[in-house]
Amino acid sequence: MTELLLLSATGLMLSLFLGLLRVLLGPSAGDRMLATQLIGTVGVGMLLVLSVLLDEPALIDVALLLALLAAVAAAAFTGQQEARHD
Amino acid sequence: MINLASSILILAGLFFYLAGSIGLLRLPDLYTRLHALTKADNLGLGLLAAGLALHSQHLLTSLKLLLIWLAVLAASATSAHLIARQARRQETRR
Amino acid sequence: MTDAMIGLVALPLTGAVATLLLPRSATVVAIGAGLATTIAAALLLFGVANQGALHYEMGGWSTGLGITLRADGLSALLLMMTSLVALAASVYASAYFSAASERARFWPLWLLLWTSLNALFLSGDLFNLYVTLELLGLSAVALATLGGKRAAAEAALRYLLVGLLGSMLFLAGVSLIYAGYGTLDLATLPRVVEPGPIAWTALAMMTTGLLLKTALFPLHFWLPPAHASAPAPVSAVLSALVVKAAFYLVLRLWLDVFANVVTPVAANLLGLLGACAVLWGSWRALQAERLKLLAAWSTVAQLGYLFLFFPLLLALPPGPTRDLAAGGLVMLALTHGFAKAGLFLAIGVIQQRCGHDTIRDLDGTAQHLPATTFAIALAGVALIGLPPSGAFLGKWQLLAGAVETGQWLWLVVTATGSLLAAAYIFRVLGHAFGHQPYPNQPVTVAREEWPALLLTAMAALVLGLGGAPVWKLLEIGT
Amino acid sequence: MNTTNLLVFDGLLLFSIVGLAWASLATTDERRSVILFMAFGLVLAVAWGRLLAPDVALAEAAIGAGLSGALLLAAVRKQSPGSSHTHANPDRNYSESGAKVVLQWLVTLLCAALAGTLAWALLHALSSAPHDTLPRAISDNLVASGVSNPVTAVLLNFRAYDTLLELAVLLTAVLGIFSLGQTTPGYQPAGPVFDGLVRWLVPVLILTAGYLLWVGAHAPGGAFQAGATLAAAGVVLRLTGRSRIGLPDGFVLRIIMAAGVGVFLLVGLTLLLLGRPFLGYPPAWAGALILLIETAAMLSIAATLLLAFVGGQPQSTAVNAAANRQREENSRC
Repeated sequence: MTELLLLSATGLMLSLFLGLLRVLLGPSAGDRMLATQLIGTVGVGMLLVLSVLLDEPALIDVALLLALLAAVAAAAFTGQQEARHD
Repeated sequence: MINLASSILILAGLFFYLAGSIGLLRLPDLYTRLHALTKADNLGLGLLAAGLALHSQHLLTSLKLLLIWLAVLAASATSAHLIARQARRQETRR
Repeated sequence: MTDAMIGLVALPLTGAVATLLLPRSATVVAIGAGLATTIAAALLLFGVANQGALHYEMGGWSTGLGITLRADGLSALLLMMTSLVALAASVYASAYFSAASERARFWPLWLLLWTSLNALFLSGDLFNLYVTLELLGLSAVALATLGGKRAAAEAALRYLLVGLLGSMLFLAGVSLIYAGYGTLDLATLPRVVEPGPIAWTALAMMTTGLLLKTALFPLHFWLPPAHASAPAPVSAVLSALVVKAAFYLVLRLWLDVFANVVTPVAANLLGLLGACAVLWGSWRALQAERLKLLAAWSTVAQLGYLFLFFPLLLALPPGPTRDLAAGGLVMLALTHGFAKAGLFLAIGVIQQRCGHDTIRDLDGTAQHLPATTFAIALAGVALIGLPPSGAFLGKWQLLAGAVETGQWLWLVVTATGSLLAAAYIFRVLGHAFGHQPYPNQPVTVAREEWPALLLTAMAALVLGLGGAPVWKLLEIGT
Repeated sequence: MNTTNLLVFDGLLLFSIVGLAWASLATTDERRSVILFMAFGLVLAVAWGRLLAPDVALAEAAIGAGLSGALLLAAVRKQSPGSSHTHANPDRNYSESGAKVVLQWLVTLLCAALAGTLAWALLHALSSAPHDTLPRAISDNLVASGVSNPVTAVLLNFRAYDTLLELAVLLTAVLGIFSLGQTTPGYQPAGPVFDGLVRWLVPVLILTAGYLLWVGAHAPGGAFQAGATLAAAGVVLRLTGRSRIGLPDGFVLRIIMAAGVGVFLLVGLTLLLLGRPFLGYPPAWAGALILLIETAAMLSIAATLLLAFVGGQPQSTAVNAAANRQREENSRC
């Protein structure tokens, strides 16, 4: 099981890097925001895996907070766009 | 038995994560990328969380994992909609 | 007596919360809290004089685990000065701010500033000191912006950034100390600190941060605009107390905590910077066109004198001569605190009554506001260092120490600085006296003029004539 | 488990942190920079989790990934209203004079020298004998502190005085923000989809804040994390055009602002009157008193962060209603 979780953690890291590449490439703000959304989800996944790997249940709380606040960040981004175009 | 099931779920989750990220990078425009992202959010995290919940076998932990998944699901659906609508508006404006 | 230590922090803090919740009666509440705080400071001074150094373990947790408050002769004296200056400035402020909205904004921040000063002088813990520095810096900046003008906002922004940079440097030093020695307690550290990379780097970073906050040449650039554009009672406290608080920490670190780490070369560097501050500050004060700017540049110069003592104190062997010099340093700091606060309040009166503070156009001020002009003259006596001011005693010890250790340079600097101070003070007084008849009453606007008069009299007369107990109190170390 | 197995993961995590930090600073486009910074916050939260510091990870998640992203986006919006193309002027960045470049290099060199000195001293500090007296003292006294989370024990009991003064710092910050004047009217009212998000997100955030506050006694969490989460709920409300952002008016708002310091002082002084040391809780009561103080602190912290987000004193309700009416009329056209 440990090996599997290690593999998932590293795999998620790969996913993170692909997302980062998209953030850097863009080209539009929407693309970047999508990629940030992915990075948030990847971060949540990583924290969940780490919480089992390192035997630290509190990391699940961190993941929960991250998940909720990723929504706030997306809301801030799109809210800003809304305000701009209406 | 449970271990096997949870391993399979975690691996499947990882697969969708990677598929989603590759899609986000390789697909040609915003709308198709949007489609790829939802694979990672919905399926990737969902399967991963399900696998970990099986592994932990605590009710409270499983509930938290479910909540996390639901939060990400709803947030990604909403923001995907908003991002798409915004992109669409910019197109029609041009 | 230890309850007085709690009172010194809790009373102004309670006052701050109360003035925030009761904006209509804020002035009464604030003056009441200020009076109570001053009584606590007096109680603490008597307590230290009678019982020796005091300490209080917060929350009942032993030193090391919890935070310990400490008061020795030096901190008790500075706390007393803080309370007297702040109380006088509070009385003045109650007349200075007329609009209700201004008062509602001013009093909570004012009492928070007072809290931070008291907490700083009482703190016996390095991290706690960092927190008090943050509170001090932030409340001082917020008060400085109350002037409401664009120049004030710009100066305050620079003040904020300088303050943050200083705090960050201080915090970096503190973390280094904790990583190296595993304790933050000021009384434990002198026993464990030893010369080496950790102590050198930590002391250098903390000192640089504090020198920024105390505005020692060449880090003084932010002070004149910030102090000159703040409201008068705020300027008084900024110049008299806030920069002193950072200076007090330099003194504590160099003479107590890191006593076996500092080297004569480093102390000479501080002395040289102090000498530059004395000459440059006095020169700019002489050229200032506005009274407030003159007072602010004079602060830069007066802080320079305090740093001249460092090479002397390091060169003198422990004994009565060194104690006399240390007492002279504290006497000079106290005198400057009272004199500069009084000077800023007096300038505030002139600014409000005459509508400006341009030195060239002061003609006849002596006839309109005799008491205020007298206060400026008294402040001048203290700033120049004429007898019987406390500054005279302080400078006397500075000169005696310079002769004793053969460091003649400081003698020349002190003499030049005093001459320049005499020049800028007499320039103001020369403009202030005109040819109009004097009014029947010397004090024309009581609530505005008395605070300045009392503060400057304290500096020019009381400290000089009755200052002997200061040296006795300073023998009470931690 | 053996942490050396995570070596590859750690290396990649480190690389992504440094890369993101560099990218977000090197970017000239403000909006891209902000998005990169948000990603940086996300990765940093994971890193704190990896370092087994969930308290810090919670704070980083709340502040770094959530609030500061929203704050920075709002700042960028204020700076370039109406258009994202105004600052996309490539010439501006290349027309810098030589002196400025030299100055930049000097500053860089100075920073590098400073960092080098710090690293050198830190190396010495870490290689000197380990000091475990304080950690041992904390674990020895944990039973008497009323909570079982050592971080909360230090913050709210052993070094409660520090926290009291920190709350005073926050109060000062709010008062300073108030002197900046009143806030500008908020955002446009949101569409139905956005409103749907808000309808579930805000209650869940409030519940989470309560959970973090409660859990802080025995696990990572506490007033700061809870306050930041609560503030995030307010930010969401602000984004939907409610410019009161869930904050009350006048007197009640002032009570909330002062609650952290006020309750802390009240507890401390009451104990002093009862013959105990200032802030010296009786062990039997410590848990309850800490929860009381933390609840008040959470409200103050949330209010402070929110007021910092809107950047001024919220407009009074009357003005606000008028503005809303005006806005509705505008949107009808």
